Formats: sequence, structure tokens, C-alpha cells
Amino acid sequence: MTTTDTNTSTNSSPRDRVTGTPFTRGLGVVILAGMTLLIILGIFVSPADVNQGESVRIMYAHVPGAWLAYLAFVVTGISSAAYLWKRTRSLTWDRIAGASAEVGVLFMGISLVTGSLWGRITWGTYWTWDARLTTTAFLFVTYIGYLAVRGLGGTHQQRARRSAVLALLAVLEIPLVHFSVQLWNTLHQEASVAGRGTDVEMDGLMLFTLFLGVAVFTLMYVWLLLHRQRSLALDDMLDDSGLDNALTARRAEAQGVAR
Amino acid sequence: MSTIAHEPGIDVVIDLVDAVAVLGSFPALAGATLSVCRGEIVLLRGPNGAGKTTLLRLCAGLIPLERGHGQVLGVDLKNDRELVRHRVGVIGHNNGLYADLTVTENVRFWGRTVGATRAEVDAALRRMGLDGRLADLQVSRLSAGQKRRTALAGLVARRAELWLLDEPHAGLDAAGRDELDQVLKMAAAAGATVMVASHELERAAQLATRQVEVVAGQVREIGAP
Amino acid sequence: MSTIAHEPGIDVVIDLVDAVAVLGSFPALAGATLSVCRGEIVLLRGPNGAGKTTLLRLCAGLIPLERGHGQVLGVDLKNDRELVRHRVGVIGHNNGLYADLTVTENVRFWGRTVGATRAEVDAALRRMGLDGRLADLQVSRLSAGQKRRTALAGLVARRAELWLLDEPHAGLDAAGRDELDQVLKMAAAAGATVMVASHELERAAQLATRQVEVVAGQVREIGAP
Amino acid sequence: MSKELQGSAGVFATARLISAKDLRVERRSRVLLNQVLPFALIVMVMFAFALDSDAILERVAPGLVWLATLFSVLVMVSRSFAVETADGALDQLRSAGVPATGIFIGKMLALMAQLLVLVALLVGAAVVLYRASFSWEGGVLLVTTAIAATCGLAAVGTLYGGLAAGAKGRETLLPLLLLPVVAPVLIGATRATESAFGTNGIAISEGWPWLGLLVVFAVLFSVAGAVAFGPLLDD
Amino acid sequence: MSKELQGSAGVFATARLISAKDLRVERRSRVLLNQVLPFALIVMVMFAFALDSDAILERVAPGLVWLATLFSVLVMVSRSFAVETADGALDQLRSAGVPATGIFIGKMLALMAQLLVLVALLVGAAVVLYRASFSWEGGVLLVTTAIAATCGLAAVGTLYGGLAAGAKGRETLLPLLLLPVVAPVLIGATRATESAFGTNGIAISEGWPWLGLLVVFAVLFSVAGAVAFGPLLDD
Ligand code: HEM
Ligand SMILES: Nc1ncnc2c1ncn2[C@@H]1O[C@H](COP(=O)(O)OP(=O)(O)OP(=O)(O)O)[C@@H](O)[C@H]1O
Ligand SMILES: Nc1ncnc2c1ncn2[C@@H]1O[C@H](COP(=O)(O)OP(=O)(O)OP(=O)(O)O)[C@@H](O)[C@H]1O
Ligand SMILES: [Mg+2]
Ligand SMILES: [Mg+2]
Repeated sequence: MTTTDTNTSTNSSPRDRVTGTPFTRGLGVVILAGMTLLIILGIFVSPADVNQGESVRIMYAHVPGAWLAYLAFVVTGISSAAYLWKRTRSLTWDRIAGASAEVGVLFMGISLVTGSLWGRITWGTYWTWDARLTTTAFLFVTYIGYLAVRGLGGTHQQRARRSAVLALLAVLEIPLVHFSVQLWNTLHQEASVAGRGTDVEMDGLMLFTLFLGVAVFTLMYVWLLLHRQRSLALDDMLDDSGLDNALTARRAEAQGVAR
Repeated sequence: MSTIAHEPGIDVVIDLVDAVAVLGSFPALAGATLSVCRGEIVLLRGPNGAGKTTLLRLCAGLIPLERGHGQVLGVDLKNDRELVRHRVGVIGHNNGLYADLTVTENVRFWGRTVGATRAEVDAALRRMGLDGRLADLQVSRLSAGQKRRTALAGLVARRAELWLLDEPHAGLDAAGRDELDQVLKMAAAAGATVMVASHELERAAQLATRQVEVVAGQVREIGAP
Repeated sequence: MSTIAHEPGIDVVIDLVDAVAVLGSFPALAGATLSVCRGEIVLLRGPNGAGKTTLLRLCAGLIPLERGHGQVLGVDLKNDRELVRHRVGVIGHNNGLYADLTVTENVRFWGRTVGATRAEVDAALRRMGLDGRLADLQVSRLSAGQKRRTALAGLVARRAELWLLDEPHAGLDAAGRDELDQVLKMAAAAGATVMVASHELERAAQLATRQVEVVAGQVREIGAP
Repeated sequence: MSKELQGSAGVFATARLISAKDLRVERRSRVLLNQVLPFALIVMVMFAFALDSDAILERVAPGLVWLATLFSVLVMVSRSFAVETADGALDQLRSAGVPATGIFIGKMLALMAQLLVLVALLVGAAVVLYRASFSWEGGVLLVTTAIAATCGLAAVGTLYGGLAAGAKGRETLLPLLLLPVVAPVLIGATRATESAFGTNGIAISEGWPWLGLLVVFAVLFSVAGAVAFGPLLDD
Repeated sequence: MSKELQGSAGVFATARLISAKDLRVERRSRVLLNQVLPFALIVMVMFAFALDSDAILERVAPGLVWLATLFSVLVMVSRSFAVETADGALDQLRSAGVPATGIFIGKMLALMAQLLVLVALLVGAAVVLYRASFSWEGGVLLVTTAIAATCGLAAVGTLYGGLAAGAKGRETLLPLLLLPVVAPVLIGATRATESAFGTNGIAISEGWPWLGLLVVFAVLFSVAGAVAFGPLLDD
């Protein structure tokens, strides 16, 4: 199996390997610091919103969560394309795609949960059949389906090919989620940060806190992605070494029959 | 049957070196080495679960080559296994028939997918004794052996370069077996290559020009019968 | 194996007179007359589509008797064919296995449905060579012959009075065939009756105590081999 | 180890065997958990989307729970019999002389167990998604409704699943047979759930007669199934 | 009669072959006519039961037509691939070197033809059952909507049907994959139909943008399917 094209491949048994490196450990420290700052700024320092009041603080988790989920799914799409393109075909891309989708589902989950908490406070309900909310739910389910297909079994290459095709189709739903607020008249917030020429103006500190949130979530995404990708690589290696053992056993069986 | 087109220089039709194929996580082929030349009729024998079906499916480009080298009809199995497909004729444990279509419709469908003419389809039907009452019967109304005949007729209609047959005799009656053997011998004489997995050793040994034993995912030569 | 319980006076296990069975609207059995005594091993031979499978299914009480008379194990097929069922063991062209269960679980399930003990199930598994690596493998991961073995083990575990086997050898390797033949001979010796449809005439002739030819839905006697 | 003529197992032994087997297949394949459940949730979401109005939604939430259950039943029944027919196991069961009533009860119980899990989760989802809520007494009504309704659905599903099992084009025959018959369950369970939730200001006391309907339905089809399954399989 | 090395048929020849074959299977088995159509009608009636209010019904009629279509698509796709996998024909197609794009187009066209018939009948039923009505321009919108929507549904259905075809538990995997993806079709077709019917006083002009969405979806998934079907089948 072509798993051995990862940089993590050496002769030692995969069971002894860890997924951390000095870089990720450093990254971890930065994330912790950033998180602390975010909590301080988000909960204590930044001002309450004119309309939303204190509840606006949920935004600092909700919005980065959604955006990072988008990012993660886009990364899944890109690395799936990289896997499918013959010249760059490598299972590493497939594992990045899988890892990124898992992390994306996690972030999307965070956004869904914080969103519905926020909804409880501002709209008085956890859930409503608003287009943004519904399309988000569909996106979430789509990637659960993607992960289900990854788990179907077969060889690594089969898994990679099937799921890559699916990922390229699934990523097309993101624009639908993003533009759902324009397509349908929704309860949900219009694009206020990245939106074109909206008249919503945000307090400077709020904006800064939001961007800090995005930055911290991005680092967290990178950290999770690296670890998960490596542990997936180790899983695949474990499969491979399992294959080695099975091969040896089968050959011995053939010897046994021969004599 | 006329001779099959012949690319000069490729007289080794199947060439496997240490081929490994994995089903689930089990190495059903565990380093198989085999080379088969044009015009041979090779019998694959060996106990249940040895890997005969897997070997045939590997050569047909239906499952990936996990490790080792493999060339079939000059095509590299590692990178281009889909290219081998329209040049081989395969029959597996299943028949691959549409139960709602008639015998003729089935054979014609399978013939057409590979560009066979109407005359060829009719000839194949006649060959397998399916041109009488059975011709317009729906496949769901056939007996097991009649289904197998229909599947074989579909295969005969294509006239592949390489025939890969997994227990083709199973279910056929005595006459059917003779017809099939005759078809295979004629195909081989016309330059095609045949590989047959079978447990009916006496009969298959009469057909084969060479026997090979598959044991625990490996291939072992046996002297000519 | 111990002797099978024996109702005195019923030594004719199968007794068909002019039996007609209809599939769709086709008389697959068109007036078959056959009688089989306890302890016999009868080989059903005949061309594809002759009606062998239909005859076996009729005797198993799986399809209705349209016309004529039929008694199996003293049960009248016309009125009480479901009563015959728990006394016969049938294997058809399909295996009847659950793909998600393991070999052992399948055999145990089929054994339990007819009240076989655990020891009997284990013995059956051992008999068909399924007690090693295969025992805990899911059926979906077996080769064709391994599946057939599992199905046969399920049958062996039940120890029926009347065994009705439709091409039981298909897919089995040489060792499996020998094992099966041995099982059948022992069952017959212990007082069971066996009827086997097969196209592998040489092998089946060695097994059978009597041969019968099915042609176009009718039964014709052939002298003992 | 010698023994006499083996009889086949009795009705209840068979039922236990079959339902244990079905639940084991489910445990192996995890179809309910990984696939039916998300499917049912999506069905609920789709309805909500198609209806697209909060006011309507709140009123019809209980109906949606049961509609989603209904569609899941279709999927689960067809899966339950696909397992039997994929390799001719049903034929084998028939020829083993296994009592058909036992097969029916076994498959029905396994189906019912899975359905109960499903309904519990769907009601949970409805509480969250559609903002349903209920009192203590409503809870009792809800639980008994769920049991009676799943029992009825499992009975009728198994019965018709067995009927469709052998047929050609069973993927489509089954819904056709099943849907009209379970309409009473849909209505009864919906009304009972509405009164348990207090939707549209319906009192809990109004729910109990509907529960009665469900119980009658469940009993009727359990008995009918136990009696008729043999002849149905036996074609 | 001698001929050289046979190549397999081209993409469009394959597509024609396959769709002719699928339609012939349908003609023989009459699954659409005898089973799916009644199923869809029953689904529509069931909704009427579950909603149980005339005022609501009239408003949601277009949504119900498309929901019923959607569920029928599930059934039809699983039937379409059951035909291929029942006896290993799909494997045989793969090993015959038949171009996967041709298989995709062929199966998609056959599915689309059947869906169009279904939708036409369902719209007819809606006109009768829910007293919908439409003008001449509305008719044009309705027809183009039906074509675009069925094309999209057929494309995505065939694509995911092929993916699920080999897998264990495909009965349930297919809906899980399919439903979230076709949500846009459901919405778009519903809105376009609403404006064609003039439901809730929506003007016809509002329908055209939705039609655009449907067309984009159909084109996208047709192309995606034609390209991706090969890799998906190929394992
Ligand atoms: C379960 C409920 C919710 C879900 C699933 C949800 C989902 C999302 C998603 C997917 C985004 C990313 C949008 C994009 O940029 O494309 C987003 C952004 C946002 N959400 Fe929510 N949301 C929910 C509830 C809420 C609530 C209750 C509020 C506040 C009243 C809210 C305020 C926002 C804001 C301000 C943004 C940033 C908009 C932008 O600048 O683009 N969300 N939400
Ligand atoms: N549903 C049906 N409608 C019409 N004819 C049928 C139907 N099913 C089977 N037949 C016919 O019944 C005949 C007997 O079939 P049967 O399966 O008993 O044959 P068999 O002797 O077992 O053949 P084989 O050796 O091929 O297994 C066949 O000629 C077949 O065409
Ligand atoms: N999905 C799977 N997972 C694990 N092992 C598998 C799987 N599929 C097949 N096997 C194993 O692969 C081996 C080879 O199977 P194969 O079908 O090639 O055997 P075969 O030689 O054709 O046997 P037969 O004579 O019974 O047809 C078998 O031992 C089987 O148990
Ligand atoms: Mg094999
Ligand atoms: Mg037969």
C-alpha cells in the first residue's frame, strides 16, 4: 500500500509513534495564550451590543466556528482534488481531506450549538426553520454522510477515490449556505463582516475580538488537522503492518501445504 | 472463428510477479507469480479460499493490485487497469443477467456493449443451444443451468482476447460442458488465451494445456497433464 | 451417527405417481413417477431445465403438487405438504446464509431452528472443515466454496430423515467433495434417504446407489451403475 | 450424543432465535444507528423545509415525528427482509419447517425494539427542533403511545414485508402495500402525541381514546400476522 | 463474418443501450406504473391526513407534489440499481470495459423519462386533490420546471445510486446521501411551482429565478456525474 509516502514512515512500529512535533507543541502554547486573550476580550472587555446586549459575546465562538468549518470543508475539497489529479495522487491528500472534514464537522457542530443557544436568547427559540439554519444543517449532514462513506471499507485507495468524488460535490453546498441569507429572506444575520456595503457597523473592539477569535480558531484548526492527519496516517500504517503480518502468515500457510 | 488481432511482440499475455491483492484486509493473493502465453488454456486448481477467484478478478482489472508487478495484455495493472477491461471476457460466480429480459435480449445487450454484430450474437445463441423455445423466455423463468448457458453465450458473443472463467462448468449439463469446451478450444486455437478456475479436475484437465495450482494466495506450477 | 427413528411400515420414503408441478404456467414436472426407499442414495441426472430442481422442491414441500399423487415420508403432498418440512433437509442452488453473521453463528442458527444441540453443531462444523480460521469470519468474507461448505454444515447439523440436495458439489474443492460424500453415505447407512441432483456424473455415480434420469419433466429409471 | 428424530424448535424458541439473529445483524451492520436515524432526522428537516412556516410547523410537529417514523419503517422493513432473501435464507427457513408464527413474532420483536429506539430519538429531536414540551402525565401518554404505535407498525410491517419479500420489484411493492394500512397509526399516534405535547391546546385526556385505537390496531395486526404469516410465506 | 479486435461501444451508443434496456425492464415489470405511482399518490394523501386542514393544504400543495416526487426518486433509484446488482450485472458492465459515462447517461435518461411521467401525473393529481390551477404562462413555467428538476434529480440519484450500489446496507445509505443534496431541488421546484400555480398570490415572474437554480443544479450534477461515475464505480 502506498501509505509509506508519508514523511512519518520509518521502520519503528506505528504503535510507538506520537502525533506531536516541536512545531505542534509550540502551536499549542500559542493557541492556549490566544484562547485566554479571546476569553478575556470576548467576555469582559468588549462592549455589549446595542441590539443584542451581552449575548453578542456568543458571536466570538459562533462566527469563527462557521467560518472555520467552511475553511475545513474547502480544504477537504482541495485535497480531494489533489488526490484525484493523477500527478499529485497520494494517500496523504486523502488523509488530509478526511482529517479536515472531521475537524470541520466539529466546528460546524460548535457553530450549530452556539447558534442555537444564541437563538434561544435573541429569538426566543433554539431552532427555527430559517434558510441559513436549515442549509447549515444540511451541510452538517452531508459531511456526516461523507464520513460514513469513508467508513465503508475497502482498500485505502478505494476509500480515497470514493470519498474524494463526494467531497468535491459536497463543497458546492457552501455557497448555498453562505448566500442563503440573500436568496431567502431570513431571520438570521446578513453578512455583516464580509458583506458588501452593508450598513451595519461594528464597534472596533468587537471587530478586533472577532478577528482574534477567527485567528485562534484557525490555529486550533491547523493544530487539530495536523494531529488528526498524522493519526490517520498511523491508522493506515497499522493496517499496512497488519497486512505485512497477514502476508507472512499466508505465505507460511502455503509452505505448510507444500510439504 | 477468425484469428484475433495480434499485437506483435506481446506473446506473454499475463505476467504477474509477486502480486498481492487485498480483500477487506486479507491478502487473498499473497505474492502470486504467474506468466501465461498467448494461446494457452490454463487451469487454475486449488482448495476453497485459495485465491483463484481473486486471481481472475485481478487479471480482469476488477480489483487493484496492491503490491508487486502485473501486466495483462501489455497493460500495467498498477496504473491502467481499466484499460484491460474491454479486452477480456469474464464470467464469475454470478451470471450478470437481467431477470426481466429474455435470453435473446440479454445476450444481445451484452454483445452490443462490446460492439458485437447481430450475426455474432445469433451465432453465440446457437452455439450454446439457446435458439429454440428458450430464446424468448425471460431469464427469471430459466433453470440454473439455462442461466449459466445464457451468461456464457453473452461471453461467447464478445470474442475477447483473454477469457477469464470462474467455474464455468458449474450448473451445465453434459452437453453444455462439451459445447463450452469446444468453444474454448476454438478460441484458443484462434489466438485467444483462456484461464479457467475449476474444481472438476478430470474434465478441466482434458481441456487445459497447462495446470497451475493456487494455494494460500500463491501460484505453483504443475507439470502438463 | 445413530440410527434415525423409524416408523414401521413406511419404507417407501418418496412415492410420486404422475406428479405434475407448475412454475409460472410451465409444467416443469409433467407427470413424474418415482418411488424411493429408505436408505437409498438416488442420483437425479438429466439435461438443463429437465425439472430436477422442481422435483426436489416438490419433495421438500416447497411447491404445490398440481396433479397426480405424491407422498413423502408418509405425508400426502396434496394436503399437508408443510408437515413434511421439518423432516427433510434441503440445499438448493442458493446457500441461505446471513452475510453479516459468522460461519459459526450461521451454522448454529440453522442448527437451533431444528433443535440441534451445541455438540452437534460443533461436530458439523468440524466435519466440513470450518473449525479453524474460518469459524469466526463473517460469511460476506468467504469464497464461494467456503460459503457452500457453511451451508452444508448447517444441513449436516440437522440430520434430517430425507436429504434433498441440488448440485451440492458445485463450488466444493476435492477434499470438500470427499467429505460430503462420506457424510451422505454415513447418513444413508444410518437409515436416512438421500436424493441428489448433479451434473458431475462420474463423481455422483460413485456415490449413488441408484440413478434416475429426469427428461422434460418426466422420470426414467436407469440401471444401477 | 445420540438422539431421536429432531423436531423443529417451538414457536417461542423460534421467535427468540430469530429476533436475536436480527438484532445481531443490526449490531454488526449498524444500519439503524448510522443510516436510518440520520435519514429520519433529514426527513423531519425536509418536511419542515417544504412547509416553511413557523406557525404551521409548531402545529404539525407531532405529525412530522410520526411521518418520519413511517418512512423509516419502510426502509427498515425492506432491510429486514433483504437480509432474509439475499441468499435464499427465507426459503431455507420455510424448508426447515420452522413455525411461521415464530418467524413472524421474532422479526416483529426485533423490528419493534429498533423502532422504539428510533422513536425515542425522534421525539427528542422534535422537542428540540419544534420546541415541543410535555408534562408528567403527557410523558406517560407519550411512552404508551410510542409502545403501542411501534408495536402496530412492526406487526404490519413484518406481515407485509413477508408478503412482498419474494416478489419482483419489492422495493416499490412494499410502500404501496404498507402506507395505506398504517394510515390509522399515523393519525392515532399523531393525535395522541399532540395531546401529550399540548399542541393547539389539546388536552391530555383527549389523547387516551387515540391510544385505544393504537392498541386495537397493534393487537389486531399482531394476531393477524401470527395467524396469516404462514399462508403468506407459503406461496 | 470475420472481424478484428472488438472495441467496446462508444459513450452515446452505450447510453442508448443502457437506457433502452432500463426502459424495457420497466415495461416488463411495470414497477413505475403499478407501484411507484400509487405510492406517490398515497404519500400525497398521507400528507393531507397528517396536516388535516384545508387552508394549510392549499398553501402547501406544490411542496407536497415535490416531496412525493422526492420520496419516489429514492425508491426508483434503489430499484434501478437493484436491477444491476441482483445478479452481478454491474460487475459485468465494469468488466466489459463499457464507458462509465455512458452507463451514467443511460441510467440517468431512463430515470428522467420515468420521473417526468410521474411528475406529470402528480401535478395532475394536485390539480384535482388540492384544487390547484394555472394559467398559460404558468404552464410553460411548470413544464420547464418539471424538466429541469427531474433532470437534476435523475442525475444526482444515479450518481449516488452508483456509489451506494455495491455497499452493504445500501437501502439506507442512499437516502442519507441523497436527501441533503436534493434539498435545493425541493425548494426550487416548490417555489417555481407555487408561482406557476399562483399559490399564496405569488406572481409567475417570481418563479423564473428558481427555475434558474434548478437548471444550474441539473447541469452541475449531470456534468459531475458524467465525469465522476467512472471513479465511483471503479472499486
Ligand atoms: C442554530 C442556529 C444558527 C446557525 C446554524 C447559524 C449558522 C451560521 C453560519 C453557517 C454562519 C456563517 C455565515 C457565512 O459567513 O456564510 C453564521 C454567521 C453568523 N451568525 Fe449564525 N447561526 C445560527 C444562529 C445565529 C443567531 C441566533 C445569531 C444572532 C442573532 C447569529 C448571528 C450570526 C452572525 C452575526 C454571523 C456572521 C455573519 C457574517 O458576517 O457573515 N447566528 N451563522
Ligand atoms: N417461472 C417459470 N415460468 C415458466 N417456466 C419456468 C419457470 N421457472 C422454471 N421454468 C422452467 O421449468 C423448467 C424446469 O426447471 P428446473 O429448475 O427444475 O430444471 P433443472 O432440471 O433443475 O435444470 P438445471 O440442471 O439447469 O438446474 C425449465 O425448463 C424452466 O425453463
Ligand atoms: N472481504 C473479505 N475480507 C477478508 N477476507 C476475504 C474477503 N473476501 C474474501 N476473503 C478471503 O479471501 C480468500 C480468497 O478467496 P477467493 O474467492 O479468491 O477463493 P477461491 O480460490 O476462488 O475459492 P473457491 O474455490 O471457494 O471459489 C478466501 O480465503 C476468503 O476467506
Ligand atoms: Mg472462487
Ligand atoms: Mg436445477
